[in-house]
This record gives sequence, structure tokens and C-alpha cells, in this order.
Amino acid sequence: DIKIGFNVPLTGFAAADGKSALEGAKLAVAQANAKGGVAGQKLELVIYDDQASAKEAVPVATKLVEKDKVVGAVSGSYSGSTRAAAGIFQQAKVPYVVAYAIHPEITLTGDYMFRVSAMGEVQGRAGAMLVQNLGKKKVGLVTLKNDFGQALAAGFKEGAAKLGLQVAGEYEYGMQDRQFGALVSKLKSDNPDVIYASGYYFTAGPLVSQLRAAGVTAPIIGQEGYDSDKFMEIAGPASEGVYVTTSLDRDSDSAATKTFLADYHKATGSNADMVAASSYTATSVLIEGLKKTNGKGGDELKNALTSGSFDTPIGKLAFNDLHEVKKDVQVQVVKDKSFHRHSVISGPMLTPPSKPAK
Amino acid sequence: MLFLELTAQGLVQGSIYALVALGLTLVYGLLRILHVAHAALFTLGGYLGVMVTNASGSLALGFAVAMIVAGIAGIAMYRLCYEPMLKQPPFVALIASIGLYIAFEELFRILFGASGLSYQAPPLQQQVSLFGGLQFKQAEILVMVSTAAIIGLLGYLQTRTRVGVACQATVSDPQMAESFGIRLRQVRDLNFFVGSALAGFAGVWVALLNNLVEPTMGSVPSYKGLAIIVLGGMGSVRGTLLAALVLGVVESFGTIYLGKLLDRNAIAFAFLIAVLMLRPQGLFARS
Amino acid sequence: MKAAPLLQVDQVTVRFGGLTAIDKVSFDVLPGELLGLIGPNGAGKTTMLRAITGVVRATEGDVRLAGESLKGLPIHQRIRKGLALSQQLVKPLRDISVLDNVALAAGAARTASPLQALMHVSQEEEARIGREMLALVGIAAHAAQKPGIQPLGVLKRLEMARALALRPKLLLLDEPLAGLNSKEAHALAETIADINRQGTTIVLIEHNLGEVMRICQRLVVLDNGRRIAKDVSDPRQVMNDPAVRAAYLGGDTLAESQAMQHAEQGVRHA
Amino acid sequence: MLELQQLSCGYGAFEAVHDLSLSLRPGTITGLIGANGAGKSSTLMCVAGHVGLKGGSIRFDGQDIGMLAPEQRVRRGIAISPEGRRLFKDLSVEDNLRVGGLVQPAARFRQDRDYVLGLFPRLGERLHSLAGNLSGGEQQMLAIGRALMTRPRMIMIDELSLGLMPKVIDLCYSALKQLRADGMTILLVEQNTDRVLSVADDVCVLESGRTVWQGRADDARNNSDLTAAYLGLH
Amino acid sequence: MAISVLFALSLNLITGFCGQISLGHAAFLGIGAYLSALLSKAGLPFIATLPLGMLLAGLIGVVVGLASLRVRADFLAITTMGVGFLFVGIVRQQDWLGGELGVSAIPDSGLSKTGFMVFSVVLAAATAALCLYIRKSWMGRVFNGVAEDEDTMRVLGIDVPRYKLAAFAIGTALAGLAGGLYAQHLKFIGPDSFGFVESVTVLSMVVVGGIGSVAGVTIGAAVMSALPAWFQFIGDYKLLVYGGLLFLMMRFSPGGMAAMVTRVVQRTQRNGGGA
Ligand SMILES: Nc1ncnc2c1ncn2[C@@H]1O[C@H](COP(=O)(O)OP(=O)(O)OP(=O)(O)O)[C@@H](O)[C@H]1O
Ligand SMILES: Nc1ncnc2c1ncn2[C@@H]1O[C@H](COP(=O)(O)OP(=O)(O)OP(=O)(O)O)[C@@H](O)[C@H]1O
Ligand SMILES: CC(C)C[C@H](N)C(=O)O
Ligand SMILES: [Mg+2]
Ligand SMILES: [Mg+2]
Repeated sequence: DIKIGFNVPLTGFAAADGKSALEGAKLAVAQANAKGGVAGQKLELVIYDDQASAKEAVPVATKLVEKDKVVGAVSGSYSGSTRAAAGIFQQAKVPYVVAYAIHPEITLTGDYMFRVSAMGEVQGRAGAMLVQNLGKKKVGLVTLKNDFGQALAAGFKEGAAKLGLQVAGEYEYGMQDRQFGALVSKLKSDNPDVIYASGYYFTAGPLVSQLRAAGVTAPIIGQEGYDSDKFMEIAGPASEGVYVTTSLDRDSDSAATKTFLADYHKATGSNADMVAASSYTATSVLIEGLKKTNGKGGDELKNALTSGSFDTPIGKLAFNDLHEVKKDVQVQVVKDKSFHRHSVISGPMLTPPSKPAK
Repeated sequence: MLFLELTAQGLVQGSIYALVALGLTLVYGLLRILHVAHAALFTLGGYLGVMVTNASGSLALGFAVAMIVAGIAGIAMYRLCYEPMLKQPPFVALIASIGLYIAFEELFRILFGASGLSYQAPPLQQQVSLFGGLQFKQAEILVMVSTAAIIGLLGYLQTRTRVGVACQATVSDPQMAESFGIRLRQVRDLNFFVGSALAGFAGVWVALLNNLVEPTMGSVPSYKGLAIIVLGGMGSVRGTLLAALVLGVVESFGTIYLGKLLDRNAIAFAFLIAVLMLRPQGLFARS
Repeated sequence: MKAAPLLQVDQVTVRFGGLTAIDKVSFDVLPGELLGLIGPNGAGKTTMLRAITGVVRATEGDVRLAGESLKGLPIHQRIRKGLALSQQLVKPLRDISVLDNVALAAGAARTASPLQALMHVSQEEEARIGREMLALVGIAAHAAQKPGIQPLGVLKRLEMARALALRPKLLLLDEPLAGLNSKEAHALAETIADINRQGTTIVLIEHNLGEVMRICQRLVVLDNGRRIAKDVSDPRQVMNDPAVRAAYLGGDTLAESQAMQHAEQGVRHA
Repeated sequence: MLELQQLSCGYGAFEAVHDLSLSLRPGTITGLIGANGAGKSSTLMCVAGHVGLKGGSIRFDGQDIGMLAPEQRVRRGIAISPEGRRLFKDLSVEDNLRVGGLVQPAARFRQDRDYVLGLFPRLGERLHSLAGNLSGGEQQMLAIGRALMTRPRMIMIDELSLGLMPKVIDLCYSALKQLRADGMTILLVEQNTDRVLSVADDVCVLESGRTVWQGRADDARNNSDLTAAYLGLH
Repeated sequence: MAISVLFALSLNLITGFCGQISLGHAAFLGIGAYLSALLSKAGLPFIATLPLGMLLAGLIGVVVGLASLRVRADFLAITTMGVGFLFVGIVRQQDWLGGELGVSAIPDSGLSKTGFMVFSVVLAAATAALCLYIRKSWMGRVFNGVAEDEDTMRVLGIDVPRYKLAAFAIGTALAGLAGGLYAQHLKFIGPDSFGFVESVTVLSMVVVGGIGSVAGVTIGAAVMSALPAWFQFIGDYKLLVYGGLLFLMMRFSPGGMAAMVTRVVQRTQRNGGGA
């Protein structure tokens, strides 16, 4: 068997995303195995729980490398744990494909790192472009205080400055906050045209519903963290009209996306979200690479990934020198309790850096 | 206007803190145990509130079930966990309590899913405008009113009645309290029941305010609650209420005006430490 | 010629909130003497000893040891200047043996600073002193046991042994005889008198008037926080003072006659 | 009234009292005396229900109470003023008395409290102080007062005179005589052997957990061997 | 594992020896880790960063200790917990500390993998030896007394505040040392690695091992830090079992593993004696 490592938060605060990620990755492996595997061998996904914690991720990665001797690995986890694991894989020269952790440093760790989603700054800049496309100017900026939120905020502010947007007020909140009374009052008094709020569905749901309940009517822009049916469930009617910048376009015409959405639904009985799609993608990309190397890992696999191009549910991907992908950012909007295509953002502002910034 | 709104929001938050902290205060006051697992009952209350309301359509039933079940679970925790540990140093119970909390958190996750539950149609969400334009959700007003009422009643019971004196006696010297006709178990069961039912009550409110219950929803109240009982001077119902409200308001203003310097938890604890340096016995303790 | 006092209590007042537990009390303790501090329950005797050692802070007034003011000094520094307190309510450390409790006090010289304490490991010398002190107060047999299970009478003596192990210049004893029967009390009082004869100055609080009259050379009487019977210090005269009789002895003659009887004995001993 | 038959009790594996048989006649004072560690306090705490009964029986009013919870025993009329006072330190003097009165109807509180304050006027002056802040003697008064508040039919007092000044000791003893006259049964532990012998009707002398002498107080007083050997009189 | 042991022993000094419960000990781990990480990145050799980390952690430990002197024992746990939150809150906002993003790409120590492991184990062993020595010295006796009854110790002439500060200083400095190793081991640190959960975890290690017992704490920390990895096979139920075990341990062996071992040894001896 050919072993692929997979670290994912199955317990702890990120367990819900971890579950989606796991389903996505399993689906990719199952499909590959159904088609005969790689070089006549079955693929095996070796799964470890990292609790989305850096501390847990290190022994997990070490085990994948030393005990399981995986040929390549996929991160189905958040930025913190992924960053910690990255160093180990890099040192062991095991290619590591990251699904949806958006911290910039991950790919900087070394040349065995690959990321299939847009890094944080890029998504932030996309947010700023969306504001402009919506014809708005005065932005209320709400930032989740973790690496995800910070990276987005940095990109957003950079983009906003370029595009001449005005940031009317900037607020931060913590991962565990669910009650935003004070923040909502302040935003209301700032009276922005649009609100750019980073968060995960479990913070964004309450935030959006509390904003709407307090009579704030400005459009709200979220990101891939919102991208889950749970968001609509929590925010209820308040979620209508919320935009999210993400990597999964549910209304895509692309065959890859359509089949994935259908297959995922068939396999799990629930609708795929961004995390599932990204993890599926990351796993598939790694498998594609393995096919090219006939199941060999290491340098060969790295080169195969670097030079390949992949048609995935989240678009056509190819890695640049830094092993980031350049792709369009999908804007989805909530309509009748589900995400639909609003627009697609593209352009030079979305180009990821191709070498480490000084 | 903004000032009033921030204050009002602080009070709403403070009321929730107060309801949770009260159970901690009762337990701390009674057994000198930091009852971290209390927050699991808060979570339990939230889950029951959502599930019963979704199933039956009646919020009142949701409240009733949440409070009663949380209360009974509280008694069970006392009997199974704390009673056998009373003779041990307090950190033994603390660690056991933390273990229990982790286990509960995981149990909720395994039983009800990691992503939490929401109301199908969340009740009490209408807007009400009070005092010339302050906007509230109905739920927010009811939280404040019911907290004030319940705590007022408890404060009276604790200081003015024979039951109250009996409770306090068990704190100083449980063995002697028994020798004066006090049934220790009854007193402790009662305290755990009341404190836990209030935690369940708070859980339902939080579920209503956020329309979300999650396995991890108890972690913030668990340590904020501990901060509050210290601020309140430990043991007194009135002190706990005041401390909770003050903390709510401090956080409310703090997150807006100090949010750039410190996060919400740090603001709360910076405040706590500052208070303790000036008044080592807590904000509202009898000296 | 009168020696300079070892301890001077000067206009000391202690208030707890609204309550004045000690009200402008002054007295001297002369080097080498055994001074009795007596008075009704709640008169402020214990509070006085605590004010001297710094356990409670005097609201007003000053305490001087060998002419040096103790004002503002924390407890441990006062102890290191030569005071030792044996408390009314006993508080041994419960999870080390009776002997180790005393040894800890005997090791005071090694524990003045943490660094010094860190450098020392051996405890033979301290254990020896500890045993000696335990023998002195008559509980050598209990040395190896844990204090948690000791009856009150043993604990009171442990408390005293611990104070002695500090080898103080001035020993403050708060009801050391309580909880002992008459024979034991008599023996321990004798020990106290011996210690005094060997040069340790002692202030003794006791309600066991018999023994007080027998061994004390002078008496200071407190009532309701004030010093009464100021002009007299001879024990027998003090007992005859009408104010003292009214406040302290009450109508029953038993205690009094016992006291007088012992006082006579004391005089005869002398 | 109280009847101990071959009572043994102790802590864990340790037996502090062995085969103690003692019978208290109603309306009398019985003195329990002996040196430190003889087992006096252990006996009282065992009767109160706090020290493990290891053998024998405790009968009160003819009924076996050895298995009852402490809280049941006080309801039957047994009160204790324990060694070390064991006050509710964080409660005021008045609330300590209130706890004492919990087994009685609330309406009686005032009257009973005033009775105790009459006995110990000093407590009246300190009514709202925390019990933990009282002086040693004041605490002793409160411990006795608190026990009286239960309106017991039998009261057990450990080290009655401990820390009390002569005047109050006298007072206490006359109060005991009064209580006895009113029909109360009293079990008294006391180091001040003179005083016990002068007031008690019966005496039991313990030594290392065993009874060494039992009988009328008058006989004890006249038994010079006994007084010299065990009672610490000289 | 060796790092956990060192860290747990450092807390045991404060909590187990001197009786001062701390719920914010991870902050000192963090101080050591950040300092070591930043200095390494600035070019200092790894070994040299360790004593500096200890020094800074110890100094801040003394400051926290000074503050703790003011609050009564009951409040200490919560105050130190506050210190922990404050630390995380401050670090979060400092860009030069990497803010939320933390510090990564920490330069290599120059030791090989096994070399680093041996180095950590040696340091942990040295710490254990130091703890055993302290326990035996007069300092240990005084700590023990302070833990039980401060007031009594004062009356015995002990400068209680100074001893408490000493405990804080040694304990936090050792935590700083553990922090340096930690940063080097993970090569990545962020504010969340030093939060409340870490503080609670290390306290559980101490208590589960057997508070105050050096051997117990060593074993407790070793076992508990390895536990999550051992539990991988029960997957979803990992934390449930972990929490449950924590509870059961306290419920049935409140003295921790140390007490459990003593009990078992006694039992076998008794049985052995009978046979
Ligand atoms: N910490 C305190 N707070 C308030 N009041 C106190 C405190 N300590 C003592 N008192 C009060 O001060 C008075 C004097 O107490 P103190 O203990 O000095 O009396 P004492 O002379 O030793 O009496 P006794 O002979 O009964 O031991 C008492 O009325 C007592 O209640
Ligand atoms: N908690 C305990 N655990 C174990 N042994 C105990 C405990 N309390 C007392 N003992 C032991 O029981 C024996 C009897 O003690 P007890 O306190 O009953 O004596 P006592 O007659 O009241 O003495 P005293 O006159 O000094 O108060 C003593 O040997 C004592 O060491
Ligand atoms: C679920 C995702 C939004 C996670 C996020 N991208 C992270 O890096 O932490
Ligand atoms: Mg006194
Ligand atoms: Mg006794």
C-alpha cells in the first residue's frame, strides 16, 4: 500500500471543520482506489487528530514520517497546527499539500510545501476588491483575533489602501466570543457602508444575527470561514444577502466541481463546504502527483507537483515558485438559505507572492 | 447614546456572567472548591433548551427541562465527584472537576456534533426600543430582569433566613453543623441544585441570544465565573451579582476602546488584578 | 538600682474596626523577670502579645525591645530580635512530626534567608535541641508522632517547646497551662519558673491564678482594654485590689482562696 | 438517660477508648476525668456521632442511637460543646446561637438567646462580631451557649473551664447546678479536677482509653490513692 | 516529554513544595520560549539563549510573586490565572513578537535530533535532582511549612514573603528554561501555545503525578504528555477518555500516581510478608 498522511482536527474547537475535511480527503482516496489506485497499489490515508493545536501537530507529523513512513501528506487542519507540522515534513523531505490553512509562512517553510487555497493576504485583498465592486467606500473592519483573521485583515487593509477605500473603524474579537453587543453598538454608531468581518461560521453566525437584530443594514462581507451551511442555520434570516469570498463555487459549470458536489452528497448525505472541497482537492492533487511518479515520494513527487497542473473542484490549479496557487476568488452570496454565485474576482491583485518577501 | 448602549450591552453580558458565577459562588462558598465542571451544566442547559424547544415548540418547557435536568445533574456531580473528595486538598477536586468538564465537552460533541445546534425558529428576537431609542432584543431585557429578580431573592434567602445561616454554618465546620441538626447532604444538594439550575437557565439564555449552542460554549464562562467570584469577594450573592455586572460593563467598554491593546480576556483579568492589588479582599467583600 | 527595661510597652492602642481591644496601655518588662499578664476574658491580653510580636498592628503607641523601637517591623523580624510567642490557640504543622515542628524553630539561624536555607541540609543539631525542648516540657514521648492526633494538653506544650527552641530573650506565653490537670500544670509552671531562673525573661498570660501567684514576680492587669491596678505590682496586693476583685475574681471564694493559698506557698519558696 | 455499654471507639485502625461502660442518671452531673490522651474527648465525640463506634452500644432514653447520624442525635436532645470549641468562625456570635437554635422552632430563638446572654453578658457586647475574632474565653462561652440553644436534655461539655477566667468559671458552675436542678443531665470533661469533684454526682476516671475508677464523686474525693494517682491533685 | 517533565517540575516547586497554586504557569514557559526564539533568530547560539530565558522568566516571576503576596491564598489561583491571560493578551498584540502569527522558522540548535533529546533529558534530570535537593534542604522544610500554615511560620521567625518569592523565582526560571527547549523543539510558537489550557494541563500533570512528589510528578508529566499519542487509536473518544481518566484518577487516587504506587507496594509487601 501507498500511505498518505493526513493531520486533521477531530477533537477540540475545530472538530466540525475537521470532520468535513476528513470526509473530503476520504472521498478523494476512495475514488482513486476505485479506479485502481496508483501503480497497481491501493492508497491508504493515515489519519491523526491534531486538535488544531501546534503542540499536538508535532508528534503527529513525526509519527507520520517516522512510523508510518508516508510518501506524502495532506493538511486538513488550521494554520497553527499546519505550520508546526510543516517543519517536520520539510526536514524529512515529504511533500505536504495544505488544503485550507492560509497562513503565509507555511509555504515559506520550504520547497516541499504546497498550498491549494489562496493565502490569507490574497483573500483579504479580494475582499477589498469586492467592496469596490459593490460600489461602497466606508468600511467597518471586524477582525477575528487569530492568525486567520490577522492575515485577512492585513491583506484587506493593503487592498483598501490601494483602492482608496476608507476604513471607518477597526475592531477585534476573540475566537471564543459569541456575544458582540458592544461591538455592534459601536459599529452602528460608526455607520459604515459595508462591513468586512473575518470569522468562522460559529463566530460569524452570532455576529451577523446580532448586527441585523440591532438594525445594522449595511452589507456584510465574510470569507471562507463562513463557508458552511451551519452559518445559515445559526444566523437564520439574518444571513440573507451576506457575501463570502471563498474557493468553492457551488454554481460552477466546471465538471470537476459538479461531480465533486454530487459525489460528496452521495457519499456523506450532506452538502460539501469549502473545507471539504479544499481537502478533497489537496488530497487529489497529491494523488495525481503520485500517479506521475508511480507511487514514489520525495524529490520526484515534489517535482511532479511543482510542474503539474490540476483540474479540481476549486478550479484549475498550478503552483508558482513558492508553491502557492494563483486562482480566482469566488464570491458567494446567501440567497434562500444557501450559497450562490455572486461574482468572481480576478486580476493582478490576487497574484500570490512567488518568493519570500524580504 | 453610544455610552448608554455600551453600558446596556455590558449589563446584558454581566447578567449572564452573574447567573453562571452564582452557582460557582454557592459551591465555592460551601465547599471551597473551584467547580469548573459547573460550566458543563451551563452547556447542558443550552443544549436542552434548544432541543426541547425545537421538539415541543415551547420555550417555557425548554427552560423548565433545562433547569431541572441541570439541577439534578448538579446534585449528581456533587454526590459522585465532590462528596468523596471533601477530605482531600482542594486542588484534587479542581483537577477532577477539570477532567469532568473536558469529558462533558467531548460527550456533547460526540452526541450532538461538533458544530453545535441552533433553534429552528429562535423565540424572543423582536426588537424593543426603550428609554428613547436604546434597542434591545426581547431576550436581552428578559435576561436582565430575571437575573436581578432571582439574585435578589437568593440574596435574601442567604442572609435573612434560617436556611441561609444553616448553609453558612456548614462552610465553617461541617461536622459541627451536623451536630446542630443540619443535614449536610440536604444543604449541599440544595445548593448544587439551585446553582446548577441557574447555570442551565443561563445556558438557555445564551442559546437564545446567539442562536447557537456548542460543546465548547462553557469554557469562557468557566474561567470568567471564577474571576467574578473573586472580584465579588467570594461567597456573597450580592457581591457576585455586582461583580458580574461591573465586569460585563468593563468588558463592553474595554473591547471597544482598549481592544487594540488587549483582548477581551486580558482586559477582564487586567481589571481583576488591578482591583486585587488595591483591594486584596475583592470589590465587594465585607472587610 | 533598677535595670533598664527589656521591653517597653508605651501607650499601645489596638482597634479592630469600631472595637478598641487595647486602650493606651503602658508597662515595662524588666530583664530576667517573670511577669504575669492577667485580666478577664476579652480584656485584650492575647491582643497585647500579638501587638508586641506584630501579629496585629498597634493602631497607636510603640513597643521597644532593649530600647529599640519595633514599630512597623514585620513579625519575623521581631522574632529574630529575640521574641518568641507561644499562642493561645495552638497551630502546629500537621504533616510533620512533633519533633520536626520544634526542630524547625530550632533551625531559625539557618532559615533567615532562603539562600542560606538552601545551603543547609543536615539537621542533627536542630533535632537535638528539639528533643531537649520536648523533654523540658514533658512530651518527649510524643516526638515521633504527628501533631494531628495529639490531645490538647500535648499540643499546648508543643507550642511552648517550639517557642523555647527559638531561644528567645523574651518569651511570651499565652495560657500555656490550659488543658492540663493540676499536677501537670504545677509541673509545667515549675519548668517555666526554671527557664526564667536560667535567664529568659517571660511574660505569662494565665487564668490559673494559683500558679500565677506562685511563680510570677509582678502582675499587670488588663480589663476591657485598659490597665487597672496600675500602682501595685506585687501579686498579693494586686489580688486584694478591689477593682481586680470585681472584674476578675468574682464572688466565689474558691478560686480566690486557692490563689491565696498558692501565693503563700510562693512566698515561702522564695 | 445515657447508657454506654462496652463502648469502644477510635480513628481508623486506632482504638482510643476500650470497653467503656458508663451510665448517666437523669438530672445529674457526671465528671469524666483523666490525663491527656486518656480518651475523654473521643468518648464525647463518639456519643455525638463523630468518632467511629467500634464496639459496644450507645443508648439514649433506652434506644440505641449508635447508628444515628449526628444530626439525629441532637434532635433527640444531645448537645455538645466540643474540644477546641469548633465555632462557626465566619458567622457572627448571634448567628452561631441561631444555628444552635435550628432544631427548635424559630419563635423560641429570641427567648433562648436572651437566656444565654444572661448567662454570659460578655457575649451580648460582642453579638455582631465574627466568632473567629473572639478572645479565647469568649469563644468558650459561645460554644457552651450554642450548645444550650438546642434546649438539650443532655449536654456534654469538653474542658469546660478551658481559657475561662475564675469569675466566669464560677458562673458556669453555678449555671450547671441550676441546669441540673431543672432536670438536665450533664456529662462534664474537665482538667480542673477539684472543680469537677466539687460539683459532680458521679465520676468516671479514664486512663489510656480504659476505665480505672468509677463511682460517686464523694467516694472519689475521699479516695486519696485515686486522687494522687490519677486525678493530678496534690 | 523531557520538556513536559521539566515544566511540570518547575510548577511543582511552586505549588507542590510551597503551596502556591498557580493557574498561569504557561506564561513563564512562554516567556522563556519567546525570548529564546527571538534571540536565536537574532543570531545568538541556542545554548546561550537558555540562561537568558531563565533569567527573564525568573525576574517576571518575582514580579508576579510580589503581586501575589498581596492577595489571600484563596485568590491566588485566580490571580495567577489572570496573569496567564494577560500574558497571552499582550503577546497577541505585539507585532515584534509575531502577534497572532507567532514566531516560526526558529533556527536550528546545532544539536542533532538525538543530541537535542539527550540534552533535554539531561536538563530534566538535573532539575529533578535540584528539586530533590531542595526538598532535603532547610529551604524545603520552610516551603513545606509555608504551604501548610503561613501564620505559624511567621511566628517562627520566617520571612514568608521572601520564601514565596524564592519559590516563584526558581519555579518560573525553570519554566523559562523549559520554554527555551519547547521553542527549539517545535520550531514554531504562537500565543495560543501558552494559554490557560496549557497552564491547566501542567497543573494536572503535577496533581496526577502526585503533588509534591518529585518522582511522581516526573512520571505523571511523562505519561500525560505521551497520552494523547497513545490514545490516537481510540480516535474520536480520545479527549473523552482523557477527561474521564483525569476525573477517575482524582476520585480513586487523590494522591496521584505517587500515592497509587506507594499503596501497591505496601500491598505487595504485606502479601509477600504473609506468604
Ligand atoms: N481580629 C479581631 N477582630 C475583632 N475583634 C477582635 C479581634 N481579636 C480580638 N478581638 C476582640 O478584642 C477583645 C480582646 O481580645 P483578646 O483575645 O485580646 O482577649 P484576652 O484578654 O486574650 O481574653 P481571653 O482571656 O478570653 O483569651 C475581645 O473582645 C475580642 O473579641
Ligand atoms: N483524629 C485522630 N486520629 C487518630 N488518633 C487520634 C485522633 N484524635 C485523637 N486521637 C488519639 O486518641 C487518643 C485519645 O485522645 P482524646 O483527644 O480523646 O484524649 P483526651 O482525653 O480528650 O485528652 P485531653 O485531655 O488532652 O484533651 C489519643 O491517644 C490521641 O492521640
Ligand atoms: C476553516 C478555515 C477558515 C480555517 C482557516 N483557513 C485557518 O487557517 O485557520
Ligand atoms: Mg486570650
Ligand atoms: Mg480532650
